Amino acid sequence: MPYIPHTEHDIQTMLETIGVTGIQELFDEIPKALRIESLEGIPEGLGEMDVSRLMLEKAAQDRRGVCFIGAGAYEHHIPAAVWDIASRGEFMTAYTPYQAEASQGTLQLLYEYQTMMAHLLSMDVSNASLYDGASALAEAVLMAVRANRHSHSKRILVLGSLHPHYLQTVQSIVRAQQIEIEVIPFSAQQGTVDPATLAAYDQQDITALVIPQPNFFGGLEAVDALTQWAHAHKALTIAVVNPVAMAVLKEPGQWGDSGADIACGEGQPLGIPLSSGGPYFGFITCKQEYVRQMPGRIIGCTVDSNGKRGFSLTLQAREQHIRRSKATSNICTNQGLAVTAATIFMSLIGFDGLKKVAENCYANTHRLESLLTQISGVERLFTGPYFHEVALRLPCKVEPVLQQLLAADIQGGIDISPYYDSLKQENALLVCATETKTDADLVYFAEQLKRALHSTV
Amino acid sequence: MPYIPHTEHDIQTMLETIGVTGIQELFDEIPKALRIESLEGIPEGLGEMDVSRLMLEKAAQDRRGVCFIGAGAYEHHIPAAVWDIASRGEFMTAYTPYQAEASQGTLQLLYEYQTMMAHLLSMDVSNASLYDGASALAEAVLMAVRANRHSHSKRILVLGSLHPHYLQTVQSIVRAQQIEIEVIPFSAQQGTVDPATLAAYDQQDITALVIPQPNFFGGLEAVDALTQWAHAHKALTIAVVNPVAMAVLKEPGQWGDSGADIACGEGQPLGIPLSSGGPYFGFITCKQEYVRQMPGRIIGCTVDSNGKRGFSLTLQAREQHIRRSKATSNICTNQGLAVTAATIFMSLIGFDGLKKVAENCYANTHRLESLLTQISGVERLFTGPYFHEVALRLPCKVEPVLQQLLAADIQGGIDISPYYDSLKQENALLVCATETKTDADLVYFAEQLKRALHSTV
Amino acid sequence: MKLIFEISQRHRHAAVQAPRPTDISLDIPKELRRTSEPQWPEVSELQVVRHYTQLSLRNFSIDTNFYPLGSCTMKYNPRGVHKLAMTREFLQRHPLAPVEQSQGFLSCAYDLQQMLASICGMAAVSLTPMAGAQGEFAGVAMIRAYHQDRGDHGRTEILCPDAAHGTNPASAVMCGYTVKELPTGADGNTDLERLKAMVGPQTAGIMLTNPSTLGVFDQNIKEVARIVHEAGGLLYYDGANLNAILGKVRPGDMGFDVIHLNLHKTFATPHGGGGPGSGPVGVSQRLKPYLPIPMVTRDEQGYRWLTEQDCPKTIGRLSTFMGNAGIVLRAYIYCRLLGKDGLHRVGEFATLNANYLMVKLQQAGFTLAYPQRRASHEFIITLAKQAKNLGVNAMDFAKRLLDYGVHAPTTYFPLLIPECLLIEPTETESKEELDRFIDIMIALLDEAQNTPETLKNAPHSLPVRRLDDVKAARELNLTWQPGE
Amino acid sequence: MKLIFEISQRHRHAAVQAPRPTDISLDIPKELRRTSEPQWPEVSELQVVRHYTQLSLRNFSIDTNFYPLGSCTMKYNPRGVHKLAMTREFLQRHPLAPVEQSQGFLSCAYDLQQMLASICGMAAVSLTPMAGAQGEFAGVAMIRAYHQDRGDHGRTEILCPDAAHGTNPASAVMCGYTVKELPTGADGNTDLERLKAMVGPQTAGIMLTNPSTLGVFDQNIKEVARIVHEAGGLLYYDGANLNAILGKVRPGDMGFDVIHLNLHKTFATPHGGGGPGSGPVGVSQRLKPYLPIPMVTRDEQGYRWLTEQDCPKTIGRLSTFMGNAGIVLRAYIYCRLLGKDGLHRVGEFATLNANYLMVKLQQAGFTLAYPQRRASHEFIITLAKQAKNLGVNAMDFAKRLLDYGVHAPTTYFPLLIPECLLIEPTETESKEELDRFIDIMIALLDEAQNTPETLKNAPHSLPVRRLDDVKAARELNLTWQPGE
Ligand SMILES: Cc1ncc(COP(=O)(O)O)c(C=O)c1O
Ligand SMILES: Cc1ncc(COP(=O)(O)O)c(C=O)c1O
Repeated sequence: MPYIPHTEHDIQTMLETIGVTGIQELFDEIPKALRIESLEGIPEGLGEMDVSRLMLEKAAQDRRGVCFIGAGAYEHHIPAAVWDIASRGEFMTAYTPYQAEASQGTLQLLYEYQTMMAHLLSMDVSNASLYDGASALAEAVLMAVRANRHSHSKRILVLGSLHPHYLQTVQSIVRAQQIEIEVIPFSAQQGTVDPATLAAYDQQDITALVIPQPNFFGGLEAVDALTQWAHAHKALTIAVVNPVAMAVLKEPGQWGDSGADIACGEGQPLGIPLSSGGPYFGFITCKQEYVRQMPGRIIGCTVDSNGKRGFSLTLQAREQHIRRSKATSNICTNQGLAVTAATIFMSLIGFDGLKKVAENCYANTHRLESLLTQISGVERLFTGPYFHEVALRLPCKVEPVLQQLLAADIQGGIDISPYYDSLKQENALLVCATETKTDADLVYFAEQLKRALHSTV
Repeated sequence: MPYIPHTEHDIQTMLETIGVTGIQELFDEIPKALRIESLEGIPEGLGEMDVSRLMLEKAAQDRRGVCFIGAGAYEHHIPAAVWDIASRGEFMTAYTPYQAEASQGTLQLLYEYQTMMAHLLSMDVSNASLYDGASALAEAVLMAVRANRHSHSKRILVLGSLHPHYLQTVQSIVRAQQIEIEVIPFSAQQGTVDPATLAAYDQQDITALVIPQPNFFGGLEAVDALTQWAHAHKALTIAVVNPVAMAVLKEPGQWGDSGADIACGEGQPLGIPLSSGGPYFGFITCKQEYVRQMPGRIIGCTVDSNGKRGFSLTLQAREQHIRRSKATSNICTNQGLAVTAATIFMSLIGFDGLKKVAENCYANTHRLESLLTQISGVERLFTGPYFHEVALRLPCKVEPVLQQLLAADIQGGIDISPYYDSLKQENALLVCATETKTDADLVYFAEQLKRALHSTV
Repeated sequence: MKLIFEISQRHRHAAVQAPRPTDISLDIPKELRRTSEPQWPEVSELQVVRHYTQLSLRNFSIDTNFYPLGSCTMKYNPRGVHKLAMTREFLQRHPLAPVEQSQGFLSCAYDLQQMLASICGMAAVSLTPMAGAQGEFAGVAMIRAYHQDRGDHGRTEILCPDAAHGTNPASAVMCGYTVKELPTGADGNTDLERLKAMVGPQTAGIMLTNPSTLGVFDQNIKEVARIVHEAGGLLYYDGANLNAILGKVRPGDMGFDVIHLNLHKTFATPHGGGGPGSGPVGVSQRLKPYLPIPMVTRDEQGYRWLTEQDCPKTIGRLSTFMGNAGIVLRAYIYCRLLGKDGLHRVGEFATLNANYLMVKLQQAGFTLAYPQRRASHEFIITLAKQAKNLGVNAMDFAKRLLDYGVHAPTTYFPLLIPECLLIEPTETESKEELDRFIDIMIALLDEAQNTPETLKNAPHSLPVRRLDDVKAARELNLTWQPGE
Repeated sequence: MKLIFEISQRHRHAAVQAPRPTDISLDIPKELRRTSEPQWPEVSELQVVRHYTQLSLRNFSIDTNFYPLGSCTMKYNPRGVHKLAMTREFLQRHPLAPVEQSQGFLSCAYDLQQMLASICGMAAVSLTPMAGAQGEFAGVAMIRAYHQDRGDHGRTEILCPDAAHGTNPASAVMCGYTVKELPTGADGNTDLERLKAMVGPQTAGIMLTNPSTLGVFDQNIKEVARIVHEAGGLLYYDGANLNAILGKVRPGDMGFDVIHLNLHKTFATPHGGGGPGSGPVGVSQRLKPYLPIPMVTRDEQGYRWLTEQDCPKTIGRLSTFMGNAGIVLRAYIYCRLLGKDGLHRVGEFATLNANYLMVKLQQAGFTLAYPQRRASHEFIITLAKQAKNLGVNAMDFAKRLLDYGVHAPTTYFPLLIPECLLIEPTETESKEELDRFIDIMIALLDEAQNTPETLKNAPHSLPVRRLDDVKAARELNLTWQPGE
């Protein structure tokens, strides 16, 4: 029997011990009317060989050319050692480290992870992960509402240049708690939010301001001015950042005079494969003073009964398994293995390596932009600096162009016009070229885009 | 520096400790004239990302359709757990278990391997691996020459139905030791050797008789009669067998009245991927009385100073590192990791599973044969039973047909005519269908072969 | 063991892993740029490999240990499932890749939606929640959306049994509800009289798991459903215990309106030291419009996404993309491997193992929480007697088990059973392993009587002795600082 | 720990791994069929995973331990190399697949032939030998073929230094030669006078490694080459120590005619608990016709195989296909990763580490075998003094090191140095690791003086204590028997 080790003899002995005549009898407390005899709608089982073949056939349907899509998930080089070590049975098949003495491996690793994230963002403390970037922001918003004692409005301002899926996720998750999300429009010219726009809220009770950096269009927000505004108005600042960009961009802990209060984001760029959107991991960090409002697991360094250093889950009183309905969050299972991989990734790449990754992403996307905007009718949608993603305006509808690029084995970015009323007429294409792209890739993309536009326009 | 951990500071400290001013000075004992300053002919180093891309591009060139080639290497299902566990750093990056106390993992595993192989072949003892099937046979021949005290001729009879590459390998390896290899022709009708043919050698001093089962054409030799003849003439019997076939075919230990004396072969079918021909592993087993003539490493069960069971390399006095020029073989590094995988494979598949594999191979090849021989002009080359490989006669030259099949993504077997003078005119095709082939694969092959013959003849 | 930071050396690095330096200079305004370096480790590749390999050796895991951890379903998750889910093409697929180049993945997701719906007896499934707790959130949010959609605004309460997992009340609160705790009857079933007294026009719904976290099947379930439904509330099923009843009984048939599943318990995703998981939600017909997006549908052109355009009443999006897609793949592969019969057997053998262990432990002198009842896939023993008489509590037993190489059962949960161990052997463990566990438990009982200090000071043979959790919380040290 | 056979249960199995039963009955004559079942384990997949995972934990390995094992070059072999060599398409390629569908693999093999030839200063390379020893066999067989081809039949002897690795004489004998042992001079160089006395018309060749297994570079090498060549013999280079001189000096330039390489030492294949390896052979122009087949060549149509048709004088085939192709791939990938400069640095840092360790150990009071000489990538200390004065021998030091988590250096090899440890740190270990080793060695010296029993009874902390090798050889137990 697949994965069940019982021999006939085992079964008989066990049934005798229990004192029943058959396995069915073990279910005799379930009302008869409810019991089913077999599962409908499930095909017959297959051997591992047949399933392997099936899955390779399916995988072959997903074969793809060069990917220039970013928009929240980024193709980066992942050193082979990362998943080789993370996939060791001792990491992969361990449970949540509630039994600290039997989980020092995972616990120490998570403590190292917390340290790396806190240092990367210049924040005081990090938790041990949330689900993903968008849901991490939702948790950050809930956390800000709990943490900001000066504000009673539960009003959150969000820059309109935030990833639209993040905004939707935040809305789905905080909706029921009477939290109001106000979206600040971005400048149609710059694709970023002009801090002056915030003047409209000068007189209001604002709980927090959410600042993405870089924003959805790859553009760079005026983080210092925005943070200053928030702090001047007793609002907390929530930073949503790309961790790779942190190698070159000012980190949240340095924003404004006193730094962002909470910084979160998507951990995927740190060694996690694209894999259709997950499992990734959300990270969240904050100032020390807010640590008791932090959601999710936190590892602390302590000592054992011999005074030897060890690690264990701490501040558990924040969590659902202790605090139940009064917990800071309902999160329980998080993204442990992804964080394991990310920790190994960060150790391997080092900050120096991360900086080279960031610089190559920057260089490739800028080179791509310059190649593409040499094509007549193609131009930048916004002005201003950007990191590794750029929004372009095409001379015709985006979808048919993308279809043509597909035929040339290019996933040429995404059509972002549908996301914004203000971009509906704009034929807006968002492209990204990470360090994984060669110059030949960029040139090929430009050639094919030219050709596609030629036949479409 | 790739894989070198030294910082500038480390280097300076170390040089000072040594008392030299630069690394170059450490090479000052090498005559100046011999030193080179740099390596020519090697390209610049690449990062892991660039090399990954390069290798995936190369891999894409080797993409292939369905493989019906056998001829000594067989596509079988390999459970995912096999290489997952075998690739654990503790197995993969360990050295040869000379320090037994620090190598009990590998040593116990090898002892289990020896046991499984000995039991599979019904032989008394197994070593811990040789390089591959062909070289294992060469070692078996050398071993037989040492072991057979009754024979002084160093004359070895080999059935002509042996894999031609095995024959060539044996010849290359034993050539210098005045060993004479005599090839017994196979019957043109049966594709096996008629035991009566051996009568010609009745009066001669023969050291050993080499019997492949199944033979190169997939055919089944009369192992009992052949073994009896050998033993009656004081020759040793060397069996060369496919381990998967052993699930259904009589195992060497049962051949004739007293069994084969040495049994060897290719271990690849036991969980080792095709991977262009290696690393595979050769296995060799023998009767207890010949164990001191065995080449290669052997693990023994013993006790530690507390009387606790443990394992260590034993009979090392046979080996080159102790016995040097008088060793039973020059082999040192063997195929440890492949054997690690094979041991896990055998544990997972079990004998019951191995039997199902063998039966499916048999069934698929027989079904394929019946489909192909329904095509006009295609017929069996030989009569008689066969296991999972069968030789066919085509109505035209084989190579162009194979080329056409390639275009339909079929690797349709190999052209064996060039291997034998007697088959030069025969348009002989050797095909194999293991358990990995579905009925649809077989039907597709038949359709495409029909089509190819149609356009070729 | 040293921290990775403590083996770091300035200017060391794993050189091949970084791309070449670029010659382009960054045209980013100075005030937007980073000026300092974080204290990250600077180590070689060998150091990284060795450090994290060594760390891994300081963990218990299914691959190395028996893990009778109640409520967590720590069973063997086939290596084949993992390997196939890690197929290159799947790993490389961008979440926003065009559907034309995604039919392989989409077909798996679609088929899994169908299979899970039929396993649970539900009308439809959305795979997007990223763990059980997010599934709960989604489920309760749908209950809320349903009531609101009907203009039924007075329902402000969710009922949870006192034995419920902590995520249940926490999720209900995230959805804006007040949680009322429902006491369990002495027999482990829902106390129907109390239930009747508690439901009313304020009741939005009830969150249950059945078999419950007490390890017994609530025999009154149909009655519970009737009472709650009649009060206008909906029933939420916490699918964390689905392993117990897979192929035996379907939550939909019991009367549940919405369910979440823990793919990382029942459907072959290993726990990864804390995650990731996946918590798909299934619903009956009436909740279908509210399912979270995206989902996958199929039409003549093939498989495609369902988004807010297709599902105007959806509770919305819960993650940036579609949740933990890789875990979804694993569940699909697992279902195909086991198939109809294999899945059916899971519940049977999980239950057989639990009942065998329960009977044997009782024979060995342990006190069962519900001696009158069958075990489901798990059961509870209480060490209240030992705690009182010998001063050796459930935690001491748990820690001492670690010395024997067995992971501790779940301790002190559910909260209503004092000094309890919640034991779940799962179907993938052999009788020999269970027998070995029984022998160890007997040895522990003996130690408790004769050498109680051995238990109280346990563990003895692990990398660390018992840890000081109080210090950890009091003198918070959450981030290593240079020079520490 | 139990053997896998001891956890077996009749009729248990890992069911998903076997194909379905067939309905075809085997049409094989009864006398050719198997009638009995072997005693194989019958176990579940979880049992297999757990058993072999647990076994793996009873090994030292590079990933977990420092391994200063002389002559073996136990360095870090990049994970990236392994992963890329394990690419699905490479694993699935049948060795007899048509060249049209093999250009990827063939191009790697071809380029590696070229790169290795240029690294060694040789004219051509064949990749087919499956380990160092088979490379030696191939090399000596080529020497033999060369002499025979010239009708020079009187050459019956091969010279090997007394410090040579055991495979050298064993390989020469397999090629039909008599082996003469050449003594080493007191300075570690070849004794030129003795050499002159030993060469003659009977000399087929000499097998050397330089730097030698004594850890020093033979400064007389050009002179040795002249003497042997003048006597009509050829020079064989045992490339096991190539790591020492990679990019610093080329065997071809020293005057060698033929060389084998150990890809599993210098070129990134981990040792796998004993193998596999790969032992390509390189030759100077005059030996080129004799290279073992198959090799890869390139023409207008692309890459293709060279076989006996192309190479009529070849010594022939040494394996069923082309040797350990997967190891060849690894070496290719490693060369591309390190490139020109990276390979050049290997020898430099291997040498730096060895010399540092040598000086520090000498300062710590250990006796060097060649205190006057530079270390190559390895060096020898002799514990003869300790053995004599304290009764603690090299083996005791070796076993005691294991207790400290360090693999023992090579012991009692080369044979001519009494109570020796041959120490090779490799270039991938950090200074901290070397310093830690030095501290441990100092501690051992202290133990040897003060508590010699600690060493003599070592190891103390491993899964087993010192094993009884005599019993193992006397009461041979090589195969587990049921009921044991
Ligand atoms: C009964 C029960 N409900 C809910 C959950 C929450 O699931 P998750 O951890 O996936 O969020 C768990 C898991 O720990 C559980 O055991
Ligand atoms: C100096 C020397 N020569 C030859 C060999 C033999 O190489 P292999 O083990 O690959 O056969 C070795 C390896 O152990 C060696 O160290």
